[in-house]
This record gives sequence, C-alpha cells and structure tokens, in this order.
Amino acid sequence: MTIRPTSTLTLVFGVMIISACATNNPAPSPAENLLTRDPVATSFRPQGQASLERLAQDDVQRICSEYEGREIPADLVAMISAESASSVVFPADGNYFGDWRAGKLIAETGTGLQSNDDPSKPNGGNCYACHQMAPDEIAYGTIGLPLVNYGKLRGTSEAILKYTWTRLWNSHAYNACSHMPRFGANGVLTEQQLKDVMAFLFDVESPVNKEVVSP
Amino acid sequence: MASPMRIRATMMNGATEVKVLMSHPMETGQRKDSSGALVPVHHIKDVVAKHNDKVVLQAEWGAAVSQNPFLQFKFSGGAAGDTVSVTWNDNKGETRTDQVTLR
Amino acid sequence: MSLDRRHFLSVSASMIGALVAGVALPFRLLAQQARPEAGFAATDLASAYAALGGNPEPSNDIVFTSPEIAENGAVVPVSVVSNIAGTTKISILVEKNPNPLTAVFYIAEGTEPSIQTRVKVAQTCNLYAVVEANGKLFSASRETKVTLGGCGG
Amino acid sequence: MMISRFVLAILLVCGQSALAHAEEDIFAEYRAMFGDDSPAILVEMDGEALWSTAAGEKAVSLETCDLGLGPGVVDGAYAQLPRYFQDADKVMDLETRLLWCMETIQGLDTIDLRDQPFSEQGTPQTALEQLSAFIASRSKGLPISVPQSHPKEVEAFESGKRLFNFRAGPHDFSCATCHGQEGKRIRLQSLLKLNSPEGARESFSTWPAYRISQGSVRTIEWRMADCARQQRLPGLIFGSDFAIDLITYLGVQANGEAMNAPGLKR
Repeated sequence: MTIRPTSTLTLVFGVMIISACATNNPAPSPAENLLTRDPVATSFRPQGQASLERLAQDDVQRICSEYEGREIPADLVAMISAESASSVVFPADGNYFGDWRAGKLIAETGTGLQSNDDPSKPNGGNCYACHQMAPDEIAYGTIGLPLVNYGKLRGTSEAILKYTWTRLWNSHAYNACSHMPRFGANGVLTEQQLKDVMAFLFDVESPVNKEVVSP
Repeated sequence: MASPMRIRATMMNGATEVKVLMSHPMETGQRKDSSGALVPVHHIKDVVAKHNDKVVLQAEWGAAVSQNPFLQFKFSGGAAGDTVSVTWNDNKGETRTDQVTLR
Repeated sequence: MSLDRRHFLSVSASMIGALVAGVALPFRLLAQQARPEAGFAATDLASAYAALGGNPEPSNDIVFTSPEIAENGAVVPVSVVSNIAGTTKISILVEKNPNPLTAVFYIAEGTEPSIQTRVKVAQTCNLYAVVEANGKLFSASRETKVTLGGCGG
Repeated sequence: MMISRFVLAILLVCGQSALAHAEEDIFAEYRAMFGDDSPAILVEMDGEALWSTAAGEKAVSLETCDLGLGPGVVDGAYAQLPRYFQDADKVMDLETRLLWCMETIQGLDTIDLRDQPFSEQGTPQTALEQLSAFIASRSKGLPISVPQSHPKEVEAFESGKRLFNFRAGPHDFSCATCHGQEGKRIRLQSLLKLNSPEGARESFSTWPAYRISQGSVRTIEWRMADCARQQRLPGLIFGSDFAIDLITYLGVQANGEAMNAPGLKR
C-alpha cells in the first residue's frame, strides 16, 4: 500500500486550495471556527493490518474530502488528473489480459485490507458492489456505471485497453475525485489481478460479454 | 442459562393465536468463529406448546431453523385465565419453559 | 392428550402400554422417540422424503409462502397453511441445505394446520412444505433467491 | 401557465422517482413477512431486567442514571441523545452515558466493556447492547430532538458534518462514498443519503437494530465502528469524538422523525 507522503505537490496544492478558498468558497461559518478538537487524531487505534498511518491523507484524499459534493475548481481537477495519469504503470510485458475466471472472483470478492481481514489472502476488487457486470448476476450495485457487455460494446483497441487499465489503476486520471478506489496506484490489486479483471471485462468467453436476455 | 422466551397469545373468534420468539443461537456446527474455529452444533431439537395441560403443538427441529427462532400457530378455544406454555429442549440438554396467561 | 395418533404409533409398544395404563411419562421421552433422526440426517431431498414416508404428491391445497428474494439467507420467513382435511403433520424442507429437512410440526386436534416460522436457506433453491393427512403425503414448493447484500466484507 | 406547467413537470419527475424507488426495494416482501416479531424484543427484555439489577462495588442498579431528562427517566431519553452533560463536560451518546453511569453510580469496572463493547456473533449480547435495546425501545413513537443548544453540541454537529467527507485509507473511502448520493445501492442493498434529512431520518430512527445476518442487536456505535472497518480505517475507539460527532450529525439532521428502534436490518 502506498500512501504518498506529503511532497512538493502538497505545496502547490496548498497554495491552490488557499486561492480556491478565497475565490470560490464562502468563509468558514462561525460554527466551524468553534472546532477545537482533532477527532481523527484521537479516535482510532491500530487494529489488525489497519495501522494509524492509514489516517494520514494524501493530496488527492485531502482535496477530495474538502470538495465532496461540491464543484472542484478547474485548476485542481487538471492537477489531479495530470498527476494521476502520469503515475499509471502499464503492464511491463505489454499484455493486458489474465484469466477471466480469476477476474470474476476478484469482482465478486469484497474482502481485503479491512482490519479483520487475513493479510495473507489476496484482496478482492468488489467490483459488483458498485457496478453491474455479467447480465445474469442480479446482485450488483449502482454507485458506478453499468459495465454489462463491456468488451463486446467497446472492442479491444489499444486505446480502449489503455483507457480501461488507467481507470482501474487510478480512476482520478479521467474523473478527479472519483469514488472508485485507486486499485493499482494504492496497491489494492496486483498487476496480475488487474489483468484478470481486464480479462473479465474484455474476454469474449467472460460472462460480462454474454448475451443480455430480457426476462 | 437460557434467556426467557417472548410469548404473545391473542384470543380471536374462539381461537387463540400464539407467537413465540425463543432466545437460542441455533448453531449449525458449520460456522467458524472469528479465530477460525468451528462453533459446535447447538440447536433446539423439540418444542412443545400446551394450552393449560393439553398439548396443542409439537415440533422437531434441525439446525436450519433460524437463530432466535420464531413460531406462530393457532389453536381453537382459550379463555381468560387459561395458560399457554412453551417448552424447548436442545441438543446439549438445556431446556426452557415459559408461560403466559390469557386475558 | 389428543396429540396426533400417527405420531404416537411410532412409539414403542411398551410405552403405549404405559400410556394406556395412565402412567404419566415425561413428554420429552416421547418426543425423542418420535424424532425422525434419519430425516434430519438426510443430505438430499430424496432421502429426506424417504425418511418422512415417501414422495409427496404436489397439491394446490397447501398455501406455502416464502419470499421470492431474501435479503439474508440466515433468516427466511415461511408460512404454511394446509387446506387438506385431516392434516396431522407439516414439514419444511430446504432443497440445497446440507440437511434439507428443517422442521416437522405435529398438529394436534383443534390446532389449525397453519404454521409460521423462519429458516436458514444456504443458497437460492426450492423450499418445500410437506403435509401428511390421512396417511398420505402432499407437497407445495416455492423458490427463494438468496442474494448478497452489503459490502461483501 | 408557464408556472403551472413547470410545477406539473416537477410533480411528474418526483412521482416517477418515487415509483422507481418502490420498485427497486425488492426486499419489501421479505421484510414485511417479519411483521412486528423482531427478535430484538428478547434483547429488550434482558436490558430491562439489567437496568434494575444491582451491580458494581456500590451494589446498586442503574435506576438513578441521568440519561439527559433527569435521574431515572428512561422514557423519551434516547430520542434526545447525543447531548451535552454538565457532570462530564462532554457530549455523550447513550452508550458512553451508560458507561459513565456504570462507573460513577455503580462503581463498576468497565475496562472490559470498553474494550469489547459489542458481542461477537454467536455469543451473548453485551450489557451495553441489552441496555441500548431496552432504552431505545422506550422512545418508540417519540420525535427525535437531538439538542443544539450547548456550544459543544454545535461543535459536535459541525465536526461530524466535516468528518462525513473524510477520505482516507487504501480505498479512499469516506462516509460520503456510499452515503452521499440518492437512490444508490451496494450489491442489492439500498443506501441512504445520510447527509440529507430524509436519509438521516430513516437511518437514525431505526438504530439500534436487530441485524439478521448476525442474529444480534447492534447499536449505532457499532454501526460507526463497522463503517470504519469497511472504510479500511484502523479500529474506531468506542465513545470517541469521531463516533459521537458523526452520530450527532445524523441525529440533528433526523430531528422531528419518530423514533422506531430497535429496527430490523439485513
């Protein structure tokens, strides 16, 4: 897992936040000025694999917390997108595809990195928590866009493969402050696991690309 | 020590409707606890419901009856002052009887 | 005591003798004698049926209700109402559970052949209500889908 | 004319979304089959007995505990928590208040309870869970009115509002990730928008709740701790500011709604 330490980027972001606050946001309310305590610092204890380090926000987390539910200033969007896109690591061997069966399991698995999870077991991707995928799986979430027939509808051009890999690796490259975890950038899934998920999305044999049968 | 049941008995049109909630873990023997150890099978095996001294319902249960079991049934008769009692016995030899008085 | 006759028939002769003689036996003893252990131990529907006395005949006179889709398989409410005269026994089976036979209810005279309870359903499958009346077995079935709710963690 | 057409259009849109919502709740039949027979009642009964049972060094019951409406007043108390307590100089929710009473009135050693406030699946419910179920049930039907009169109560609300958006951990999750939008679901589980009065009302009024999947009554502090776990955060400390602030934020938004706890949840 990589929580990026505060870097020179923070300085840049910091200045931008200050200027953004000055121009786009109302001054803090008197009530907000009352805040004297720091609940984050005092309210947690290390548990299992979840150490207190996880509470330290990186730049993306800090900015996205600040602007949750509000419009993010264009310059911050540009900054987050550029930074996120430039950090994507594409498969070293140029091959984007693993085993769709393994990818299906990753999409269905919701465990991994929780304080009570066994760190020796591979993390899940839990794609189904938020996305519709195989047309015959009814237990899908709706926080993310439907991905039914993902490969069938989009083909397998180099452009779409790179786009999809980037989405999985760090979704903020295309959608700053996306609610989707940065599966690659934050080390939630390994390169091989990402390839398996890619196969689940694109393989013609994958249930994702099976005919949609209307009930 | 088993916790009390909650028995509700309602007289309606010459009959008595009984709703029972029992406090019991109903372990199947297949569940693992947080340390990964199998939790031993522990479930109610039989239930007997009586209206005064008369048995009105008897049941034999496996471990797939849900935890904190619920049971609803209806028998004819029942008058204010009568009792409705329910007894369960589980596979560990624990037992519990509770009763309510109709009114 | 006006408990189901059939239930008592499975009790050993000496005990029936004791009953006739008016000797008060603890009820539990009778219940344990009557428990269809082979039925509860059966690991598939066919052998559970065999233990209950054979294959039931599907009947529209049993109103069997279970939810079409359950939010959690650990607790699935079921309701059985038998409109078959002479109903003495109602059993509930869950086809794909490790042991399909879940519960057997003995309906005493004067008790309505109507039961509500809640059962565990390990995976999407058919649930069966089997009714015994006048020595014959009847059944009704319902499919209940069991799904994954929540975050999966 | 223009205006009435506009209103009509809004009505149509709203009507449709309400319909879509009803159709989406595919578990409605399932939940309806439980009627009013929630196993939570078993835990309420245990809690009621515990409330009047003498315990601790001082061998007295909790019956003189002040839950905010005066010593010993249980009816309606839960609908007005969390609130500021002068004696502790803190905003407390029901659960931290109960521990306070156990310590100060009963002289009870609560170290173990603080460490393990919630029962493990398959083990008996803790005193805290039993008492919470009982006390919450005694606010049934009463309007939620979480106070905002003391500056510390206002502070807790404002802090909770901010913490709701706090993104952290390897998955970048905040409360808002799942509970910041209308009409979404995880798998088949409908999600409430908890930074809106509608969602907060539905949620806050039904905790504590009997959790079907665990066969236990779970409290609102448990819900906060379990959200933190699913957010991949470290362990949320029982009675911590983070927990109380978020609970206050939910409660204040829910003001006016009738309490209906313990609820029944998946």
